[in-house]
Amino acid sequence: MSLGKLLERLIQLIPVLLGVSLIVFVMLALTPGDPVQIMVGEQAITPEQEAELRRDLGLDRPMVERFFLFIANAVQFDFGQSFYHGRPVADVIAERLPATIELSLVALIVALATAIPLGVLAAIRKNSIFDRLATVGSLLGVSLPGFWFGILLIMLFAVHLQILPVSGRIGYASEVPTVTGFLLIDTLLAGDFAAFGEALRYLILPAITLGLPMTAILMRVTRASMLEVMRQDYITFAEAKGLSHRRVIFRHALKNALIPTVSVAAIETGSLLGGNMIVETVFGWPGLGRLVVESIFLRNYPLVQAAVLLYAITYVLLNFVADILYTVLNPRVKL
Amino acid sequence: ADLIVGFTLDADTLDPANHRKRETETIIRNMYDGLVTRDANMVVVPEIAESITQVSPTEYDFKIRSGIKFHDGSTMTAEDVKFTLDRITVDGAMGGQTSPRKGLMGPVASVDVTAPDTVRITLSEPWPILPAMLPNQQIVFKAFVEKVGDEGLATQVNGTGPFKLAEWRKGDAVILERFDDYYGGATDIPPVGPACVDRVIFKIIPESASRVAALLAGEVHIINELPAFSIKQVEANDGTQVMTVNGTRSFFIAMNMEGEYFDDVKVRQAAAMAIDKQLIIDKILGGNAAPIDGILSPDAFGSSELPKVGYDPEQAKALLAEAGFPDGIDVTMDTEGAFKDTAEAIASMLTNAGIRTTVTVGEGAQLSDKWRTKGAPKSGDMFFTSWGNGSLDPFDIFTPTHRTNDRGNSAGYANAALDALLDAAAVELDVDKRRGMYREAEMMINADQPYVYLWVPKDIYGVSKRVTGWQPSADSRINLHDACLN
Amino acid sequence: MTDAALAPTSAPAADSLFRRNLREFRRNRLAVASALVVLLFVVMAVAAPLIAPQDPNATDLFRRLQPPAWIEGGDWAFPLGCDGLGRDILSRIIYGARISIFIGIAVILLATGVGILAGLAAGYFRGWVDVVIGRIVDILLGFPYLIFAIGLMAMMGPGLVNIVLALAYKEWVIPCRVVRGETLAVRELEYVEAARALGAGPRHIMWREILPNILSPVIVVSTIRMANVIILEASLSFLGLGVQPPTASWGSMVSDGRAFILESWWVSTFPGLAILLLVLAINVASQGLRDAFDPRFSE
Amino acid sequence: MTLLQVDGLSKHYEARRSLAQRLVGTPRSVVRAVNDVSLTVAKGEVLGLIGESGCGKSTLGRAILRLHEPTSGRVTFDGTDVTALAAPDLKAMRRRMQIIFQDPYASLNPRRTVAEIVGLPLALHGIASGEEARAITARVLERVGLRASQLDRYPHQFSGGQRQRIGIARALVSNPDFIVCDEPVSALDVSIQAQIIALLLELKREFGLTYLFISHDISVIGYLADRVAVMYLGEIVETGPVAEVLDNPRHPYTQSLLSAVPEVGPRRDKARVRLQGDLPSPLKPPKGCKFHTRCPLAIPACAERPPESRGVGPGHVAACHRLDGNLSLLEPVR
Amino acid sequence: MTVLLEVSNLHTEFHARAGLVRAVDGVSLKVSRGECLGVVGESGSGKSVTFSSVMGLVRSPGQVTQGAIFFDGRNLRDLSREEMRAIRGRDIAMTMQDALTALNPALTVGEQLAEVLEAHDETLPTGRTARRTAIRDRSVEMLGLVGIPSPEARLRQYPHEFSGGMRQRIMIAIALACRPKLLIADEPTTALDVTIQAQVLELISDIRARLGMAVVLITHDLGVVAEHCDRVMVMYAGQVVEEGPTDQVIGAPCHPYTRGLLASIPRPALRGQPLTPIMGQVPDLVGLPPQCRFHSRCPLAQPQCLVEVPMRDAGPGRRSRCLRLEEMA
Ligand SMILES: Nc1ncnc2c1ncn2[C@@H]1O[C@H](COP(=O)(O)OP(=O)(O)OP(=O)(O)O)[C@@H](O)[C@H]1O
Ligand SMILES: Nc1ncnc2c1ncn2[C@@H]1O[C@H](COP(=O)(O)OP(=O)(O)OP(=O)(O)O)[C@@H](O)[C@H]1O
Ligand SMILES: [Mg+2]
Ligand SMILES: [Mg+2]
Repeated sequence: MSLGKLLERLIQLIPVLLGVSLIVFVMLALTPGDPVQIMVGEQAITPEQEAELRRDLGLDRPMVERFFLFIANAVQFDFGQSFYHGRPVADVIAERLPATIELSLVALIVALATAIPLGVLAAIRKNSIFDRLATVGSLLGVSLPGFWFGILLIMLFAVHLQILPVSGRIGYASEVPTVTGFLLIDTLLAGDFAAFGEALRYLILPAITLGLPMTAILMRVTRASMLEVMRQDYITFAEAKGLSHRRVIFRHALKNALIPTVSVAAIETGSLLGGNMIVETVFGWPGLGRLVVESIFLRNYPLVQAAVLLYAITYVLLNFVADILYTVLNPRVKL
Repeated sequence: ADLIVGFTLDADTLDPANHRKRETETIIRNMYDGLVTRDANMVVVPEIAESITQVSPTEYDFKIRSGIKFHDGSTMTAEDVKFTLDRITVDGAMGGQTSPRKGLMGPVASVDVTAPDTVRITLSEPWPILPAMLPNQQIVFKAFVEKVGDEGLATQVNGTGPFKLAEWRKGDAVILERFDDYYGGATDIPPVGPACVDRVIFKIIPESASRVAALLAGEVHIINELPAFSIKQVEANDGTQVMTVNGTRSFFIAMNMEGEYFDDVKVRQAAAMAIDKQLIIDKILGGNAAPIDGILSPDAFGSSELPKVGYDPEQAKALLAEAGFPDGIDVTMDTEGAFKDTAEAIASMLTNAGIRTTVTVGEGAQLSDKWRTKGAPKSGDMFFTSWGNGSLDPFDIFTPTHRTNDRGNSAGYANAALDALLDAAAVELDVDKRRGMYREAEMMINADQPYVYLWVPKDIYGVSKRVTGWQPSADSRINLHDACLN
Repeated sequence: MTDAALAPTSAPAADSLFRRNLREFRRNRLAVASALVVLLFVVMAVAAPLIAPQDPNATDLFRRLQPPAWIEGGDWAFPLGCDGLGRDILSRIIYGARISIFIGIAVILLATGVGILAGLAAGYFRGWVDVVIGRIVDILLGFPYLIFAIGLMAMMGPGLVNIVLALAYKEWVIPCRVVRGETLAVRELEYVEAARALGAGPRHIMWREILPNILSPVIVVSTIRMANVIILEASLSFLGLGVQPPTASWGSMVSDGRAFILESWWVSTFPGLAILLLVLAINVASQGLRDAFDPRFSE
Repeated sequence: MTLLQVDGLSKHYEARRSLAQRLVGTPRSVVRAVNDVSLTVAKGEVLGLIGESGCGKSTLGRAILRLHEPTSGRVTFDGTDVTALAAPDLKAMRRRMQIIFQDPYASLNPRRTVAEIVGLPLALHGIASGEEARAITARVLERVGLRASQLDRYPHQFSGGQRQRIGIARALVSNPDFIVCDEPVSALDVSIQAQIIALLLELKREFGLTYLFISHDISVIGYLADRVAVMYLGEIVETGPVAEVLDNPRHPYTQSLLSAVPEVGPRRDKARVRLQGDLPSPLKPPKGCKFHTRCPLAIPACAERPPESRGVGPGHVAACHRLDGNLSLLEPVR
Repeated sequence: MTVLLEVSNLHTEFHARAGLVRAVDGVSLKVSRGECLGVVGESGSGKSVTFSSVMGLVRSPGQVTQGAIFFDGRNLRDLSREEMRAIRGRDIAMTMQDALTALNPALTVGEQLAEVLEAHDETLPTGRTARRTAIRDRSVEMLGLVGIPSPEARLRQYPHEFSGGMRQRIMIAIALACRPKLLIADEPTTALDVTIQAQVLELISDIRARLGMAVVLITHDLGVVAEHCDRVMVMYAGQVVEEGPTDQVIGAPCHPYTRGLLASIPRPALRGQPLTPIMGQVPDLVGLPPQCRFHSRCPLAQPQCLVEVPMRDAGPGRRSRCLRLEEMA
C-alpha cells in the first residue's frame, strides 16, 4: 500500500468527519431541552447563577461560533469538559471506549469464527439437513430482538443455571492493572490467567447477544459466495488438476469466497460499534454506548459530539482495514 | 468480605462539591462524612460535628470532633471544614466555577473558624432548615484538594468516611475498602467504629431486570430500585428479602390552569375524584406507597391530616357536567417513559369518568421545557410527574411547586395569599408556628386542587439475607458503615 | 427468410420473465409457506377489529399480569394472558401487527423510493453527483445509527410518522448502494447504448431501460431490510422512543414487558415470538424471492 | 458519392481522478482508444474494419455515432457535421445512423417485449404510435425473419440468432441510411452466422444501406466488404479495396494478420509470420510506429517517429516506414 | 498406433429446470497415442460435457448414466474418487476456454503451478527444501517451455498481471506440468486474437510433437481443425454425426450437417456468391425423440429419416450418422 493511497484516505476522511460534526451539531441545536435546565433539575437557582452556569458551559455563545470552536479544538484532540463529570470529555470517553471495542471485537471474532466454517460447510453440503438447519438458524439469528434475547440468556445461564455472570466485565476479587484498557490483554500482560478466564466468562453472554445477528448474516454471505465461487471455472480447473478436495475447498474456493464476507463484516462491525448500547445496558457493560445514550438524554453536548466523531472515525478506519484485507484476499484490487 | 450493591447509576464524579445527582451522592457518602447526617428515621444527628448550637437566628456554631483522620492518615481540622464550605458557597471557588451544590446551602454569608475546634456559619437571613440541608455536604481535605486540584478530586478520594476508594472502574463499579482508622461515625447511630465489611462494591446495573437477576443469582447483595412487580419473586427466593422505606418523592398530576379545561376548579376536582389512587397503589405499586392529599409526604415536616378527595367517578362526571362539559372532554397527559404504565392506568380511569385522556410519552428534557416554565405560558393539559423532597422539609417541595411562577409550578397556579404564607414560613423560626403555617397552606391548595396529589412511593430494596445491620434510609442513601455480610 | 428460421423455441408463448420467476418461486415450498404466514399477519392486521377477542386498550388492574389461559390463574377469554395494565396480550398482538407492519412497509417504501432516486442519479450521471451522494452515504453510515435515531426522535418528539422518519433516514442508503452498483453495471450494457443510439434521453434510459432491470435485487434487499426495520422499531422502544401509548406495537410490548420477564414471562415473550415469526417468515420468503428473481445472489 | 467522412477523429478515455487523488498527485491515465483516424465511406458501400481486440474498433464506431463523445476530429454525414450538432438535431440524425451490436444478449433489454424494443425508435421520434407503430414493427419483424405473433415475447424466449434479428429490426425501423455493424456475427455459431450475414446483405441491397462493418474475422470481411480498413492500437494502418488489401497487403501488421488466419480447405503450405509478444497496453502505447515492438521488419526509425500514410495502389493506403523497401513478410522465406 | 482413450456409448444427462437434458447421447470415440483429435460442433452440442465426463468432472445436476471410458486400459468409470484424482492432472490434463476465469485470481501463478506438481509428481525429493527447489525449478522450466520470458519473476505474479495470450500459455504450462499422456484442450483459443491464437496453437502442436502426447482439440473453428488435427469428430446435439481423417472430412464431408457447416463459412473466395447457411437452429435437448436430430434442418431430409440413426462406416476410418450417406459422395 502506497503512502499516497493512505494520504488519499485521510483526505477523504475530512468531509465525512466535517459532515458528521455538522449534523450532530445541528441535531443537538434543534433538539428541544435545555442542558442547564436538565442539569439543575429540581434545585433552586437564581437567574444570575443560571447565566453563570450557561457561561461556564459555553452555551452563551452563538451556535455557529460554538461549531467552529468545536472543530478548531477537535483538531487538537480537545473536546472540552463534560457537563457532568467535571473532567475533560476525552478522558471520560477514553475510560469507556476500550470496553466497547473489546466487546465488539470479541463479538466480531466469535461471529467470524462460527459464521465462516458454518457457511462453508453449508455450501459444501448444499441442501443437506445441516445446510437447512444452518439456514434456519441464521434466519432465527437475525429475527431476534437483541435486548429480549439478552435477557432470556441471562435468565437461563445466570439465574437458573448460574454458570455465567449476569453483568459487568470482570469480578472484583482480582485487581488487574490497567495498561491497554482491554481486559483480555491486560490480564495476560499481568500474567493472571485466572482473571483472563474470568474476563472471558463475563464476555460470553454479551458477545453472543451482540454477535448473533452478525453471525447469521456472515454465515449467509459466506455460504452464498462459497456457492458462487464453487461454480467458477477455476474451481473446475483445480479439480481437473487432480488436487485434493481439501485443497480445492480451502485454498482455491475459500480465499475467494471470503472477499464479500470481509466487506460485509466491515459494514456490520460499524453498526456493531454504533448499536451496542442496548447490549451494554442489558449486561451492565461499562461501554461508551450506554454513556452516549445517557448523555443525549442529559444534553451533555460535548460528550455526544466527541463520541459521534469517534464513531465516525472508527467506521472509516474499519473500512480502511477491510480495504487492506481486501487486497490481501484479492490481488486484483490495488490499494 | 465483599458487600456488593447492584446500583442503577455510576457516579458522575467523586468530588462531593461538584455533582448534582442523588446516585452520585450515595456513592460518595460512603467515603466522605458530613458535619451532620441523618439516622434511619431521618432525624438529623451530628457526625463530624460533635454538637450544633444555634447562636442567633442567622448564626450556627459547629463544634468539631477531635482526632478525625482522613484516609491518608492526616488529621482533620476546622480549617478543612471551612475550606469545604467555602468551596461550596463562594462563587467561583472551584477553579473559577461555582459549585452546583451552592443552592443547597441557602443564604450562607460566611464560614469562619471561631475556635480551633469550632466553625461558625453565618446566614444573611434566617433559614431554619440549614441543619436539615447540611447532610448533603461532605468534608474534604484542604491540603489534598490543593495538591490534586479540583479536577483531581473528580477521581481521587481522601475523605473521612468509613471506606476509602480502592478503584473506580468507570461505568462498571466503584470499589471501596474499609478505612481502619475511621473515627466511628455519628454517635447517635450505633454501633460506632470501623465498618464491618472489608470491601464495598457499587456495581452498576442500569437495567432493572438484570439487577434483579443479579440479586437472585447471588452476584450482588443489595439492589436499589427493585420494581414493585418483582417483590414477590425476591421474597419467594430463598436467600433474598425485600426491604422498604418511606420515600420522599411526591407524585402528582399537574393540571394546566391556564388551559381551556383545567382553569375551572370543578374540572380539576372531577379529575381528582376520577382516580382510584388506592387501586393503583395496590395493583401497580404493590402496596408500596402512601397516598397523599396534599403535596407533602406524611413523613415531612408540617404534614397533617387533610380532607380526602374520595374516589367517585359519578360525582366526577356530575362536576364535569356542572362545569359545562356534559359530554366529557378530550385531553392529553404528558409523562416520562418510566411512568408510562401508571400514567396509562390513570388515563383509563380518567377516561371512564369522562375526561378522555391520551398519554403522551416524552423525554425528560423536553417535558421540563414544556412544563417547568417558570411562569412562561404553558401548553398541554396534564403532566404526570413528581418532585423530590430529600430534606423532608416543605421548603424544597412546597414552594417550587406552588408558589406563583416558581420553577416547578407546572399547574400554573397563582395564589398571592399562598405565596405570602410560604415566604413567611420559610424564615419562621418557631417550629410550631411554622408547622401551623404549612397546615394552612395545605388547606388552601386542597380547596383549589391545582394538582391531583397521588402518593409517595416507598423505596424498595432487594437484599440478600446474608446482609445484616443495614437498613434502607428514606433519603435513598445507602449507608454501608454498619452493614455486615454473613 | 425461410420458415426454418422460425423454429419454435423452448419457452412457452407469452410468458413474461416475471411470471417465469414467480413460477420458480412457487416451487420453493418453504418460501411459499412463509409468504403465506406474512400474508396471514397482514390479514390479521387489517381485520384486527374483527378478530381481536378484547379491546386492546381496555385496562383492568384486577387482571394485571394475569398468566396465559393454560396456566393456573389464567382465563380463556385472555388466551395469552394480560400485561401490566391487565390488557389482553393476544388482542394487543393482533392490533400491534398493524403498527409493526405499517412501520416496516412505510419505512421500506420511503427508503427504497429515496434510495432508487439517489442511486440511479449517482450511478447514471456519476461525476460530482456520485461524489456528493457518496459522501452523504459515508456520513450517514459513519453516524452511529441509534444515536442518530435517538437524536432525531428527541428532536421531533415521538409519534408514528417520526418513528418512520427516524428509521428511514439511513435505511435508504442500502437500496441506494444496491441501485448505484447495479446502475453502474447496467448503464454499460449494450441495450442502454442501443436506446441512446436511437435517440433516447437520460429520463427514458433511467426509468425505462435501467430501472426495470435492477428492480429485482432492490426488491429482494428491501424485503430483507423490512425484517430488520421491524426489529429496529423494537430497539427504539427499548430506548423509550417507541410508539405512543396506548397503541400497541410489538416492539413496545416486548420492551415494556422485559421488566416483568423474570416473573411474568408471557408479557414480552408472546410479542417477541410474533416478531420472530413475522421476521423469520419475511426473511425466508424474501430469500425465496431472491432465489427465484435474482439467481446471481443465491446459490 | 461520399456518405460519411471522418477526419482526424480521436477518442481518449481518461480515468476519473477524485479530488483526493488529484491532491495526492495520482498520475492521470489516458487510453488513446482512437487516435487521429480519417476515413470515408461511400453511399451503398460496405467498409470493413478489422483489427485485434481492444484496438479501438468499437470505440471508433461509437464515436462516429457520437454515442461516445469524440475527443477531437470531425464526422461529416451526408454533408452535415455530426460532431457539431446540438442535442435536438443529433436526436433527429440518429434516425439516419444506426448501430447493431455484437452481443445479442446484452443488447436487448430483458424486461421489455419485442414490440417495445423494436418500436422504441418510433415512439422516441414520434414517427408512429399505437396500432400504427405495432403494424410497422410487425412488418419490420417479418422482414428480418421473425413472426408478427412473436411481438409480445421477451428476448429470453429467443435464440441467439433470433435475438440478433431483433437487434437488426430495431436498427432498421427508423429507416436509416447508415448502420454501424459492431461485430454482429462474432457471437454466433457458424451456421447462424451465415444466416445473419445473408440477411444483412439482402437488406443492404433492398434498402440501399451503407455499412461500417466491424469484425475481427478476416474471412467475413473478405466475403462482404467492398473496402477494408485495418486498425492497430487506435490507428488505421492500411486501407483499400478489399481484394487489394487481402491479396496484396502492404503493412506488415496486415500481412501477419492474414497469415495467422486458419483456413479451411486443403492444407497449403502458406508462409507463417510469427509475431512476437503481445499487444501493447493502450495505456502505454509505444512511441513512433505503434507496431514496431512486434514488427519483424522494424528499423530504428520506426521507434522514433510515426509513419505517414502513403498511397500504394489505387485507393490503397498504408502507414509504414518500410514500404519503399518493398519488403514483404509473405515471401516464402524458407 | 495404440489406442489411448476409448469412449463407448457415453451418456451424460442433466436434470435441469426445464426437464432432462441428454447433453451427451451415445458418444463413442477413440484417441490414439500421440494423435490430435479435433472436436467441432456448434455451441451446446455437447463437446465440453463429453470430455468433462471423461475427466469425471461432471457436477450435479449432471450425471454420467451409461457407457465406458477406457483410458490406458482402465475403465475410468470404475475408479474411486481418489484413483480418479490421481489420474487427473497426471495422465489426463485439461485446459479451459477462458484462461482468465480458469486461473484462480487469488493465487500466484507459481502456486497454481506448484500445487499440481506437489499433488502428482512422485519423482520429487522428499526433503522440504530440496522439494521446494525442485518444484521451483520445474515451474520455471514449464513457464520457459511455453515461452514466458523471465519465468522466475513471473511465478510470483497473479493471473491478472498477464495478458490473455500469456494466461492461456500459463494454463497450458500447468496442464503439461506432469507430462500427461492426453491433453484435452477445450477451445483454447476462442477468447484470443488471431495473431495470439496462432501463437498458442503452434505452441500446442510443438509440445505435442516434443512430448509425444495425444491432444483433443475442442473448437468451433473448422479452420483450426484443418490446420492442426489429424482426425476430426463433428458433434451435433449431443451426438457424434461424423468422424474421420481431417482432410477427408473437410474435403468430402459425408454428413449433411458437416456439409452445411462448411458451406456456411464465408470466405473471400465466395464473394458475390450467396452463402448457403443451414436454416433453423439447434434443437432443444430436452425431450428429443429418438430420431435423426438434424432432420428438421436437413436439406436432404425424407420421411424415412424419422428413425434412430446409428453411426455407420463411411469408408476407411470414417463414420457418419446419416441414412443417406451413400448419396452424398
Ligand atoms: N468507457 C471506456 N473507458 C475507458 N477505456 C475504454 C472504454 N471503452 C473502451 N476503452 C478502451 O479503449 C480501447 C479500445 O476499446 P474498443 O472496445 O473500441 O476495442 P475493440 O477494438 O472494439 O475491441 P473488441 O474486439 O474486444 O470489441 C480498449 O483498450 C479499451 O480498454
Ligand atoms: N450444468 C448444466 N445444467 C444443465 N444443462 C447443462 C449443464 N451443463 C451443460 N448443459 C447442457 O449440456 C449441453 C452440452 O453442453 P456443452 O457445454 O458440452 O456444449 P459445448 O458443445 O461445449 O458448447 P460450447 O461450444 O458453447 O462450449 C448443452 O445443451 C447444455 O445446455
Ligand atoms: Mg468491440
Ligand atoms: Mg464448451
